[in-house]
Amino acid sequence: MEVILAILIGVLYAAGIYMILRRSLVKLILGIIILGNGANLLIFLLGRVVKGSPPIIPADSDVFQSVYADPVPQALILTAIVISFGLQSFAIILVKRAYKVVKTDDLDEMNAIDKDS
Amino acid sequence: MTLHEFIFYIVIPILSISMLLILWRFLKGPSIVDRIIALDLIITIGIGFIAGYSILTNRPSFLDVAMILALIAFLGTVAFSYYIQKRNKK
Amino acid sequence: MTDIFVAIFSLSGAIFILFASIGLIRMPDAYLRISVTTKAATLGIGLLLLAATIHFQDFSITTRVFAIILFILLTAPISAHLIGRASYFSGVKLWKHSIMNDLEGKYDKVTQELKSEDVEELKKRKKKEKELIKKKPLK
Amino acid sequence: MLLAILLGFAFSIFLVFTGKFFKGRISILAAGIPLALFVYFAQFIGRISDGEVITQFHSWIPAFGVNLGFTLDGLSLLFSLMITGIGFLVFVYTSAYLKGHKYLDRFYGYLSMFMAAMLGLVLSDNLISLFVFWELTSISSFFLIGFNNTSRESRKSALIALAITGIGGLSLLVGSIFLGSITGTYSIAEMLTMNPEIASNPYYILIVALIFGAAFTKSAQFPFHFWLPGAMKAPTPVSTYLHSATMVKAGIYLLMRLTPVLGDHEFWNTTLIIVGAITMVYSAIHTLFRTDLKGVLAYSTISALGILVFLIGQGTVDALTAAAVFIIVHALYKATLFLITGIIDHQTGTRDTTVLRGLRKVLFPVAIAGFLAALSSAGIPPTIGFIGKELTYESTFHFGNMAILLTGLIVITKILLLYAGFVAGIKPFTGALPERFENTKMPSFLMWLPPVILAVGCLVFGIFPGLIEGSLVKPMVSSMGLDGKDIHLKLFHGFNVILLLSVITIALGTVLYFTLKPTKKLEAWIAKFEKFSPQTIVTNSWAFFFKFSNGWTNLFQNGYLRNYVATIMVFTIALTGYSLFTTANYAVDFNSFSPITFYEAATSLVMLVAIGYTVFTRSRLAAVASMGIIGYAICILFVIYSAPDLAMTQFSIDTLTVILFVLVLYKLPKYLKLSDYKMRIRDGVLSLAFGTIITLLILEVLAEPVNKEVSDYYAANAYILAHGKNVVNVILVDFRGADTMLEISVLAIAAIGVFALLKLRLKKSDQR
Amino acid sequence: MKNRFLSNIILMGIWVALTGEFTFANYIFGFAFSFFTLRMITTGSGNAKYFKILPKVIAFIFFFLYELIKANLQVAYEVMTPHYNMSPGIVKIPLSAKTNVEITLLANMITLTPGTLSLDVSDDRKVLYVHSMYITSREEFIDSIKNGFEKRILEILR
Amino acid sequence: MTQQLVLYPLLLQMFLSIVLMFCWRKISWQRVISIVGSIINVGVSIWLFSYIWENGTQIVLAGNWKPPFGIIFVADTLSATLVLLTAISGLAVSSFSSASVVAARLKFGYFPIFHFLLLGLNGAFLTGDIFNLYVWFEIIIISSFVLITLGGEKAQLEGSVKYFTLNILASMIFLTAIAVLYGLTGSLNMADLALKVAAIENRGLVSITAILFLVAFGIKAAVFPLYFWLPDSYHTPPSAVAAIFGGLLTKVGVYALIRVFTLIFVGDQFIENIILIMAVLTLISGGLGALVKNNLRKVFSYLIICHIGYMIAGLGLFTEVAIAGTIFYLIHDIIVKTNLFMVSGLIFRMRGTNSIRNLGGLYADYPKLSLLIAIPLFSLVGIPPLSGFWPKISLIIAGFQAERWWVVGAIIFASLITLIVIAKVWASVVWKEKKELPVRLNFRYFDKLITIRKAQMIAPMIFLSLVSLYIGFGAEHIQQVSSRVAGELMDNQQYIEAVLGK
Amino acid sequence: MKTIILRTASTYLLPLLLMFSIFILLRGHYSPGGGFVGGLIASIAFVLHAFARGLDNTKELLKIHPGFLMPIGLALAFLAGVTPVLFFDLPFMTGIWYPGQLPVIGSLGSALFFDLGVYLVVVGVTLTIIFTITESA
Ligand code: NA
Ligand code: NA
Repeated sequence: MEVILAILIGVLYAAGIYMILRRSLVKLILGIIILGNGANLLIFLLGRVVKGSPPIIPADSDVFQSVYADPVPQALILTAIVISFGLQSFAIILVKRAYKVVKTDDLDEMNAIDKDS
Repeated sequence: MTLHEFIFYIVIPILSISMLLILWRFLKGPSIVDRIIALDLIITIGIGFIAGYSILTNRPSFLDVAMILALIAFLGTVAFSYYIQKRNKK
Repeated sequence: MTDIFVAIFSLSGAIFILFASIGLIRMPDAYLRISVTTKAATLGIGLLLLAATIHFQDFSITTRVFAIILFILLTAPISAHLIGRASYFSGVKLWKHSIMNDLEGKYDKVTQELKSEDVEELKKRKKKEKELIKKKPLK
Repeated sequence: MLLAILLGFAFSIFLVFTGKFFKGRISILAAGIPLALFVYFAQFIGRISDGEVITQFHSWIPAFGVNLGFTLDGLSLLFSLMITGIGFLVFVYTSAYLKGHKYLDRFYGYLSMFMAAMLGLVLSDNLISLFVFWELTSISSFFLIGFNNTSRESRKSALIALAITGIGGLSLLVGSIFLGSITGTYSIAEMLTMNPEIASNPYYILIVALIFGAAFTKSAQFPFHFWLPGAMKAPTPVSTYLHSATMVKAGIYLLMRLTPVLGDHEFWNTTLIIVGAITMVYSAIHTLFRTDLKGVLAYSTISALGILVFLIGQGTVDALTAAAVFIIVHALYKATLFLITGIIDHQTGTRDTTVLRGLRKVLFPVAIAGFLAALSSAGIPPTIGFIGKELTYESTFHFGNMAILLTGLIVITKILLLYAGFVAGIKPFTGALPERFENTKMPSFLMWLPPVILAVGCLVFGIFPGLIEGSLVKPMVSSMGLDGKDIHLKLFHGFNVILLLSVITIALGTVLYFTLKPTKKLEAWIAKFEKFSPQTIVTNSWAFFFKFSNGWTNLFQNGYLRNYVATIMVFTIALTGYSLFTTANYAVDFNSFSPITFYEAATSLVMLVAIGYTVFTRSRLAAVASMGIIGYAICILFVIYSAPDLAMTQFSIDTLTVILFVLVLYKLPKYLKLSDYKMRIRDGVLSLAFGTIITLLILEVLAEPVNKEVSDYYAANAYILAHGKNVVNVILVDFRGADTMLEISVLAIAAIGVFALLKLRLKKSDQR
Repeated sequence: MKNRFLSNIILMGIWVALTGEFTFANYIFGFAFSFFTLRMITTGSGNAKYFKILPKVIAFIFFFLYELIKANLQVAYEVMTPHYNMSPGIVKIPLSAKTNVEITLLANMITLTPGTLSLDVSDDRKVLYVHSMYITSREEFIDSIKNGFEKRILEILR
Repeated sequence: MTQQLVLYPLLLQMFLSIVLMFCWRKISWQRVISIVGSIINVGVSIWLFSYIWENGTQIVLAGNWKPPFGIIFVADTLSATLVLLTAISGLAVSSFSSASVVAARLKFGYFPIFHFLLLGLNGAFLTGDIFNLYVWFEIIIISSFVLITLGGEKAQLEGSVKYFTLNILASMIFLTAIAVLYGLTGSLNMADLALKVAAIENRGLVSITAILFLVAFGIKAAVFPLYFWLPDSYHTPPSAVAAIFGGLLTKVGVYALIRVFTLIFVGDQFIENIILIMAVLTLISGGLGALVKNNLRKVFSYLIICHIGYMIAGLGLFTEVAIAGTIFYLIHDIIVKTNLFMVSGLIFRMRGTNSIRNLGGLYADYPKLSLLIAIPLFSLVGIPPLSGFWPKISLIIAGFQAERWWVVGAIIFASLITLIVIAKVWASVVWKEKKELPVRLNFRYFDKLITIRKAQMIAPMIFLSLVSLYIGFGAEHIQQVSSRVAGELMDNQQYIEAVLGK
Repeated sequence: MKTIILRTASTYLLPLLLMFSIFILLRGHYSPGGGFVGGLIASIAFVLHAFARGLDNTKELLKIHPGFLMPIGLALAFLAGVTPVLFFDLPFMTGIWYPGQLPVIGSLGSALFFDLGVYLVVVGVTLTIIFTITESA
């Protein structure tokens, strides 16, 4: 299964980059989100995955009695997801505001700054 | 056949197939409403899958995820309807 | 023994879900799709969750699961209602073999108000009323 | 000596803050400084001529080996006296020349800063501190040339001068550092004994070339000479002080100073002779075609500098003696000529040699000074110029097997320079006084006295060469590492070939002066050759370079975000790809992976399809919904692989993001088809390449052994020490709580940002 | 006052059940917590008589479950058989239910039973528009709703 | 008292941010709090620096978990120096902001976010944990996003879209690199990583990870060919923001490069060569860009890029002398670039434009301020003995010793271009006659500001100019610091032992 | 949205969801959940309310601007982290634990206050963002 996940992550990265390379601002943001998902899954997979054993110590004991999933990548991803959320929501609003001010979703049109070199 | 095998070989595959069927509807559309229905349903199936998976792995803590899914999926649908209503307001 | 209950409940839950999914594919218009999926899925999920409570037989888990079921019962129809309504707003057509449509012309396009009577009829009636009022002082 | 240098700097800073209070009286104060310094340095003459070398050492930045080490020997004494002596006269002259000028205080500020820098330069024993002062002279020169800062030409000339001398300065820096690196010291005194080692070092040529770069640019040698005529845009006191008497000689000074360290090597000598020769002849010819007095003087200055380089290149005792004398000669007469040019300009309002005539009638003392300076410049006895010229001919005539050729060149140069000297010093004063100049008034004595003093110097030192022989020339030659015992300066050497050459020079020069009159036509004629001149070549290459810069900058910085991303991706893919394919061992162990179950496959398929749909759909809303499915699939994966906390968070955030999108989207137009087929292919290839690299990288990493030390520690202590059973949560609020603290800060900042982005509207006047 | 107290107790119960810890402290905490929650959200006023209607509620639940399963099977049949047997349409149902809670509950129950879907309530709350899969005649359909769900709901709520 | 000293700058900034958030609309309070807080911060940072100088590297274990298990904060000489410089620049910009940032922006959280940015910078310098570094980076990024968009003008938005995207891209690559590193070693503590990475047998993987870090930090540091976001965005926000960006933001990328490539990924010849090539092209590209631009702030933006090249070159040469040069340059550049962007802000307030073509006459109108402006300008050029000069000695020596002539050539080229560019700027902005521009209605010209605001603008420039003069004339002290830092960096065992004991 | 059904339901969903959110917050140390998800659920409750009954109603209900929750939450989390520094001379973020067990919550310690801070910040952030967007939509 790890191979499939690896391919899936590769696809997420590729899709993210491809969308960032488009001219639409909305696609750009979607691309960033997809790329972020890819990065999160990457951390997850490289921390090695385990099925059906969440890192929660059983109610009746003080330590794990059996195998458990690595909690560190999970904590890292949690942090990363939340941070991405902050950035994404900001980005989405940026799209809105940019559209209102610059009147376009086309990134190629957002070059006025270069005219006054 | 043990319960584990039963869930693994019968219940979860049925759910997985359902998931793929819904995905088909999502892709086909044709209208945005159909996609929203599909999205709503696929999440609902997720709740079912998690219930099945928690039986499969004997880990009740997954049920908490199901709870969150139930709570939040609803909001998504509300938002989409809100959007469609606003969009069609002239 | 419990395993058998679990199996039955989970299997029937899964099957209801499958029905819903097939319904989603097969039904010819959006309203029918909503109609079919809401219930089948709700029932299916309910059964699967019940299977879990039977399996774990733990009070706190049971209450939690019942809370989920309750919540789904509460929200699923509202979702359906919202999507159905939204479909109508976005102009999704009824299946061609539908036999009646009482909703036709009841939504005000501008205010999105929903009248209990036909908007056109209402206008006509109001016109009539106005005419009546106009006529009154003459008498 | 440190104090002497600091005095100048202190005064210039002092002027910045208090200049306003002094107004007119500032000149007296300002001129007092060089005078005091002149007296201070003059008192060392006795000790230096006794062969003493006075050193001073102040630690500055030992970490770099940079110290303020000062050496006062023959060479630096001569330069110090020139700097302070001529400085004094220029300061005095300025007080009248720029009387009442709005920015007189600043002018004095720059001037004294320059003087201090120049003193530091000639006194420094440490190469780096020498460089420091060297750059300060360039910078103060920049400020002085651009003093008339509202004139476009002035600004341009200042920039060109700075650019050229800046190149030289950096060249000096690198040369010094290299020299320091191979000798282990920056002290010139310590390097004196290392000449053979340096000469045999593989980097010798490089170092010498770098030092030459510095000297040639500063001393306006061909082909870097052209900044100097341009620098004549500066007020005349500046031209006098910087561009004839002192700063341009810094390059000469450097060459003289380093002669014992780097000299006596074929490369050194040949290069200097060739460059000096070309410079002196080339610019001497140019003097013929100038009608602006300052232009004539500028080119003759370059020519004189060429002569000096030429002499240093010869490197013999005779040649260096000649150089030493010629420095004095040139300083005296050239300063005089510049100052009188300034007077003429100041009083008549023109410097055009074609109209200036008969001014002796109105500016008699000036005419005397001009006449004496012209004689000295022409090398006519009994001025010191004659001694200088004789020595020059003497050394050149006896220099090796190329002597005849070189002598020919120097004679031609001297003939032309005679012409130049006459044009500048005699022509304006002879003949009938045109009507327009009849009302010309004598300037204040503060203005005419300085050139007269200098001109008298030309005469006095010529008649009594003994005055400078023992006190200045001999110590100077010995400080260049040669034995100066046999030097005897005198006017008459007896009848010999050298005297014959002198006679020829004077005769031909005089003939030239009387036959060739400077005209605009001639000036226009030489201008035709401008397009082959170094200046034009440099200007054109600069234009080309500028165009190239523009192209290069716009090539990368083209304003298109997607091109930026593409460039970054290409870079990343190239490097990682190269590394991956050259070093990876492709040891993927498929047996260690878990088998694929039905639900994993289904979830993966859902995700894959959703990704594809998100990428390719034309509907915005569908793309957002489809992204929701990707998030959902990830959530299910998190459940499958034992991460309930993650699944919860992923799903709730995913939903929230979708909601935000939905709220924002309904105001946006539909997607347009924006990129063409080719672009899509390019981007597709790029992204697939990157995706492939990531996949391969993952497989490589998964084949490596696992280390779970950290997570095992967390697992073991989560409940016992941190009182929690959900290890992920314990990590979040305890083991790695600092991360979480920051994570919520990120959220808060983002929220403020969103709030401001949507609510803040600037007034028109607050915008850029 | 009474209503609030009741809601409070109910919420407390839910809390204790949720946490699964039947300790005194947990009851106190649950009470206190729901007290604050209620205080926070109380803007309008509800009107419910909880204890009288309990038996009716239970009966209603069983009725509902019966309807749910019956109709689900009907839909399943519809979905799984190759031909469509339906005659769908949107029907306007005049409402006897007056309050928001009544209308909402009714609408939701209608939606939850297979084959029917409450689309919307008119702004004057006089009619409910329902989409149904199997309509034979308008009157019959309206009747089935009014005598089925609406009647029972109103019995409970009034 | 000193046990937690390492954290004090962080706690103080966090505290300030929170307090400032509480004073949401009270902008005069915010001004006072920010300035006073920044002064205290300078004090604390000096305390920290002198403590580290006396006692060597200090660590604090957040949560009291022994390394490598918890997050650790490490203050070695480099970190302490950078924290001090951040405090100095921060104080200057805080004062400058109070005067120059319009009230509308201040009412929408300018100051809290400004202090969050400083917090992020300090955190990035002090953390000893690679993932924590990522989080600090995110604090920096999001704060800078908000600051760069605050006001939401057209140019600002266009610039910020690019700034945003490329910085996010960098973060993603950074995260990817961390993932790989964690997958390989199971650790996040940088000292521990140094040990574990050294023990990895598959060097190819290590090399790829290093490249990912290089790209991620390279984007942040604005190195060729990864710098594109910078010239398109730095000229758009208020000058005070540009000042802190110009002074510190790219430097944090440089810091990260230095840290990672002296501690974790050491001795990879391939990477060192890549870094050198990038440095050279950065020097050239930045210089060429500065040469052709006509907007003052764009010129400065390109000069930022250009001068990053010096620091990266030092890192690529990777000798003690070279690293000392890098550190010295870093110290100089932070102060001078901050000052320069404040200068551009001052000029904007004087004339209402930053276009070089339209500027002029400063010399006539503001003779003394012109001289003040001259200090950062010519320090930047490195006219000796001003601050920019000294580090070049180390870099050139290092280049000579390594016989990398092209690196020396690029360093010289960049110096020359800087000289020409600054002289050009001087000639056209300060010298050239004033051009009559249409008067901007309601624009708060410098002359019209009340005295206290004028003072708040000028005082930080004087302050930073004095600091940069000190760096130049007191180069001995700075070089001592730089050499010590270089010594510490070249021997990563020191760091590892300070963190992990042994 | 003008729908009686949603509006009515939201009245009941709000307290229910709020309770859920607290539940999830408090048990985070032992089961999946915690301040972050808890905060999200709480904000979803209010967002839902806002969708159903209009933003003004929800704002009235909240009484303070949701943005104000951010500094409060940050301050709480910061205090939880800084208390050991100020009062115990222990490093930042060191867990301070009340000896013994409490009902529902389990062990009471600074981590809980920290999580509560997270909760408040998340509520503040989410609501600020969504409310602002809705207002300017
Ligand atoms: Na139904
Ligand atoms: Na949690």
